[in-house]
Amino acid sequence: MADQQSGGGSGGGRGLSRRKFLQGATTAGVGGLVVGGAGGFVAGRGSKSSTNTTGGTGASTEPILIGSASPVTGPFASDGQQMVRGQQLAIDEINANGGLLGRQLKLQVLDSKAQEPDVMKNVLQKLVSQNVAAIFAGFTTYTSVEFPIVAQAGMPMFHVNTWHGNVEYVQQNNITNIFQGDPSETSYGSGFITLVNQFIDSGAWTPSSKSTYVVTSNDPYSLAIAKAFKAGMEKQCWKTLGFEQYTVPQADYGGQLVKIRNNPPGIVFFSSYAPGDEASFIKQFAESPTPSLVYEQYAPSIPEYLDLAKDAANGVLWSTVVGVLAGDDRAKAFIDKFTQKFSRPPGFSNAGDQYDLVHLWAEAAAVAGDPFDFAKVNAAVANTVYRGTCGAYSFLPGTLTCYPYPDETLDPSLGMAHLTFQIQNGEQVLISPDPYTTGKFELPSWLR
Amino acid sequence: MNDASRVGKLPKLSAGSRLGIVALIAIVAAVPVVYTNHYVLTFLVTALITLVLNTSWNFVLGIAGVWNFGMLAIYAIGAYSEGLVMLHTGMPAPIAVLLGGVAAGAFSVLLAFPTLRLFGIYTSLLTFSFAQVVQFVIVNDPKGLTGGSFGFPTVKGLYPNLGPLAQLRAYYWTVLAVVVVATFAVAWIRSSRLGIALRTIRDAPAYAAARGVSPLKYRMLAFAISGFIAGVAGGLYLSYNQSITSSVMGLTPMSIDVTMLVIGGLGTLFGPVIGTGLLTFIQQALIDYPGVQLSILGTILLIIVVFVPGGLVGLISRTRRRLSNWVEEDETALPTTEEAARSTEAGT
Amino acid sequence: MTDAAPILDVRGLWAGYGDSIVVRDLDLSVGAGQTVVMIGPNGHGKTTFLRAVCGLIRPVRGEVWLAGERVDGRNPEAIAGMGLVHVMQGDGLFSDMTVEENLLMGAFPTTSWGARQGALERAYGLFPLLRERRGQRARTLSGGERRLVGLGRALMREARILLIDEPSLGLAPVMIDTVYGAIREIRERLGTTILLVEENFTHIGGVADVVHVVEMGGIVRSGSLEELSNDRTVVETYLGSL
Amino acid sequence: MSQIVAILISTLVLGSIYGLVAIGMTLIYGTLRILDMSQGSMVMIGGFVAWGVLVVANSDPVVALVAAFAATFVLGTFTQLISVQPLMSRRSDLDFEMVTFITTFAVAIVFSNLALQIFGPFQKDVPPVISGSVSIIGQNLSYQSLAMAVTSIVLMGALGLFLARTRWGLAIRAVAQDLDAARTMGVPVGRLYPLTMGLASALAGIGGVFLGAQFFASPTAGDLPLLEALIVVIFGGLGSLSGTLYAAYAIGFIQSAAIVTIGETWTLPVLYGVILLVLIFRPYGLRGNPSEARL
Repeated sequence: MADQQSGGGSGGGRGLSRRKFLQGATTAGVGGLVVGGAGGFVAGRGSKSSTNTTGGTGASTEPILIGSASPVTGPFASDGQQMVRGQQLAIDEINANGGLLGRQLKLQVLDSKAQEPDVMKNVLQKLVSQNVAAIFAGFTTYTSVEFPIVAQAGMPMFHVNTWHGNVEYVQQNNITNIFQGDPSETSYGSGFITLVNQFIDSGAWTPSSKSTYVVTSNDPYSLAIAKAFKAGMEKQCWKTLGFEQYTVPQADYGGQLVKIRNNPPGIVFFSSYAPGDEASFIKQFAESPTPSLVYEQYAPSIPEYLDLAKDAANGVLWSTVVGVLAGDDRAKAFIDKFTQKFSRPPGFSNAGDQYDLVHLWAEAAAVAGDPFDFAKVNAAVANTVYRGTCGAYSFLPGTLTCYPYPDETLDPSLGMAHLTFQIQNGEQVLISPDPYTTGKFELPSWLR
Repeated sequence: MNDASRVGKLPKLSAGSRLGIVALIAIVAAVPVVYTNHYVLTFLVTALITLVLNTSWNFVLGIAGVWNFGMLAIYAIGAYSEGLVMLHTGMPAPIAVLLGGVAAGAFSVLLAFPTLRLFGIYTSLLTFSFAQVVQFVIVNDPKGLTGGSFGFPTVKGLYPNLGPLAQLRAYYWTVLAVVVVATFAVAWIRSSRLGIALRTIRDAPAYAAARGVSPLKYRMLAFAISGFIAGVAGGLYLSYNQSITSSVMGLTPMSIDVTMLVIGGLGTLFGPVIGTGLLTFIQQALIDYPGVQLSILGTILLIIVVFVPGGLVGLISRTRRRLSNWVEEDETALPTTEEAARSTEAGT
Repeated sequence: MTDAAPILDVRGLWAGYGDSIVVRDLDLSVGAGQTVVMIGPNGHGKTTFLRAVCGLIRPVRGEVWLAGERVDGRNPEAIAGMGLVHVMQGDGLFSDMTVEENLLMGAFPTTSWGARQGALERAYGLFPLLRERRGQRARTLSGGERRLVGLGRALMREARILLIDEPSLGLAPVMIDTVYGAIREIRERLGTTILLVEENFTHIGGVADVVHVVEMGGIVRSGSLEELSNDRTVVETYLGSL
Repeated sequence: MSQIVAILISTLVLGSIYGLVAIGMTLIYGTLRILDMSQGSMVMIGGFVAWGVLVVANSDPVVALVAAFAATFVLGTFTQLISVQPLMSRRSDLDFEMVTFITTFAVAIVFSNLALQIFGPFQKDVPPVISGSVSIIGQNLSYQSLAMAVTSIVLMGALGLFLARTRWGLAIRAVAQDLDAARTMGVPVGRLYPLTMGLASALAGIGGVFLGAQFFASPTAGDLPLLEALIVVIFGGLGSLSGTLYAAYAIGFIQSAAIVTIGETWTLPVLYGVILLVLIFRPYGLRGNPSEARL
């Protein structure tokens, strides 16, 4: 350790001693670091916030900053990438058409990882501190603990967490600026059951037994949907033969399939966000199928699912409460533009949804006349009926979430279509609801 | 070498160093008065909570030398216990935080038993397995107590009645106080009988056994203490964020925490402070480049471990030693004109 | 005979571990066919000296010349490749490998690997015990057997010089005789140049051409065994009784 | 009956996967005393190479295996050179196992995030090396699984022979047992260490090619195999090749049996539970050497 006795005594006539030199240098260095660091930090913050405040007054030519809190790394990275691409495409279009109220838009992407509470808070605080005009969050926490940050700051935030808890939080706290850009997951229970009953009533399909076997990954999204489905089916007196949770990724389904094959259920319901897992499952199922209708949740919406599952996927049913309307001209145009820009087609949910939401917000902001007059913009959003690539967006008062069509409204011009697809000959065929359908349900080959 | 005479005392510091520490605490404590930016304060509070966790982890990993990679599970157990206590008994938050710490300490002691017979890498794998089991239990909780993968149901924080800025400041100071207390506690323990015993068990197990130093007793104590501190950190996390998900104990957070410890200097007193501070700064600086963040952190970790093995604290103390040698050389040398000239040259 | 260039020539060698210097300014040379013995008490740098010569530790200062080439600073595998064979203190056997595998490792360098079968036969011829034990794992051998494996392994390739570190260490007297018998065999039948380190004079009779007495990391006295054993001060101070 | 067959088939598949990834880890631990956390990345990279060769270049499986072997061999060597070699000379001053555990882990983080940047987050399909399947009492066994099992066992055998019979194999074992002595025999450790790690990584890379058809290629494809290989190597005892082989199939069996009998949800906890028990009652695994764990 350096001894602390007063030094420099031997300095005398030798000029600067090493000790003195060191002391001087240290003082200067530390002082410089503190002053410089603090100054730099303040200056950095200051200049950033000042650009944005001038931006906020509306008279500037600075680009308008848009925040994106998307899971670009971590387990939901494939969704995150779709989201960011959808947002970017919409912004590029708006910019190419002269921008919003004459100003260009600029996307600031932050990583929401696995939506841990601290990460979400950090990311949203950062966006709020930069005074962004709007926030496009893909997923959020299921406990809404980060919502107050945005509620307080006032700018509109759009998310697609698809969770009734989030919208109930919005309603209970009278929040006016947090919108869920799709219906909640509770629709999954009712939607598919209605469809199953239609199949049975029309004679298109006769169940081998009134029973289901449910496999789900244990992430909230898949789990919530699986539970909604199970509850809904049980209400209709269907027996649940198995309810299995697993942790992504899983590639070997030997054990599950033994159980399924030993006691074949009428419906196999598989819910996971990981396309590889569901593709593996259907491939292994197809090796020796049981007389069961196979419903796979969510993952088939990701284009890679078909690449991975190939022919094995033919006959699989899946649905989404938010999805690009495959046969629709508006959607086709979007798909073309997306494919051109990113040299891959978009998935069926998140890219189109975020693309729509950015456009929806931009129109509302234009109506409000100033993207930074948050109260006006939020009111405009709340009153909007917007027809996008995923159907109609209109927000239920109070919960600020989209209506599902046909589950809660029979008016397709107001409700967001709850889509059910069947994969036929390697193509996604939209079999429900009308008027958006592009084909009809067919019995899978193993049931014919 | 005069450890024995200093048992139970804080490490001897010069007046200057003591003044420096007090000044540092004062400066850090003043931050929320000067900066009111909510974003900065939000991540600083999170960083301070992480620092509490890292302080306890450093104690086990660096000072006791037990490769405990189950620390994040202990941290989570603290948080979930606190939450359960609050939800089901209506206990006030500050008491619940302490109870969470106690629960975490208890689990930590349980974990200490099987590690006794293990060495090195096996310990890390055992504790890591423990963490995995805890995570699975939390996620797949059949009774719905933990909220599963949805995250723990929202709880009231420590300061539910304050406004946003006041809340941030209150949390900041609360957690800072815990950091200071935890750091001093670890410093004190390090030079206490317990600390010396732990270091003996770590560095010379045979000698420790010969002297009758019981690994069972001391390791359990070490685990209990570190578990308690980590549990309190978890409780602070839950209170501050009002919720927690099991992904806070995933591989990515773990690698970031380990990086912080290693960069700062494992087993040193101020390593966690420096590591946590630096990495938080880097993470926030890279927040606009989410894709490359982890690659850069990985690279930094690699470089530090390879080229600066003792971490930054090790580097600083080595530099200080070299400088003081340099000064001593100067002062003990005969003041020949030649040397005087050289030192002046070096000085300018 | 001493006119020829020495096989090993060490000049002003300083070596040690970290901050502690154990070998100080040591000069030594070994001529072709000679057996040179270094004698001295424990902890005075003999082993360190050998480790520095063979490259396992880097000398702090000084030069090491092997057959006219300067080798200090090179790594041990390179020096081994030049024909320096080191029988380490405590044998350095690979304890989970069999006797034969241990011997084969002695022939590792490319130049000797091709001739390993012949070398194996030669080693077995010299030490028949090894043939009996060929399939046994080294960890199951007795101390004397281990030492013989170590010596046998040293014969697996052409040695310009053989460094042997305390061959009598930890052995029962009977085994010491066997081991020294083996060393004598090597010296006489193969004519190998040897640098040997021992703690005392007891066993080196009839082996040593030149003896150096080492103290505190330096050579304090040199001469033939006979000269030194007639030197009263040496005998009294360092070596006790003969 | 069909349950038992299913369990056995699943055991064969899982055990072979674990074996392929864990052999390399064991080899590296045996020689370098390093728990190489970058082995998972090698599985991931092997998968991407297979995807590149089979799908992008539309070439055949043999090329894929060779390319994966080569690529992961080079990267494994490189990993050793940047994350382990610089520490070798300071081996005695460091907690070497711990430090290299961290450095190889750091390399793994970088590799998987670079893969995320280069290939994107999506999984890529890797076609099976061999297609088709055979039915055993109503249960399917794909040729791919069979090939994987055979490859795994053949590679294990070949590795065993290599270590027992060849010059470099002996050298690897010698270095593992006494570094200084091996160096004085002329073993060039500066080259041997990187080559050993390259070889081990290449085994994991081959594993990745087979796994690609099952798990697909993605930046995180190596995470699970890494965790499972860790379980296997502890169970078998670090550094013991035969122990690793037994452990791979034992773990595969426990996992398959757990899935079939008590369900998927609790399979991994059961596995970790088994490991906890093994470590409590046999602290050095089935075949581990207690003295090795103390280094």
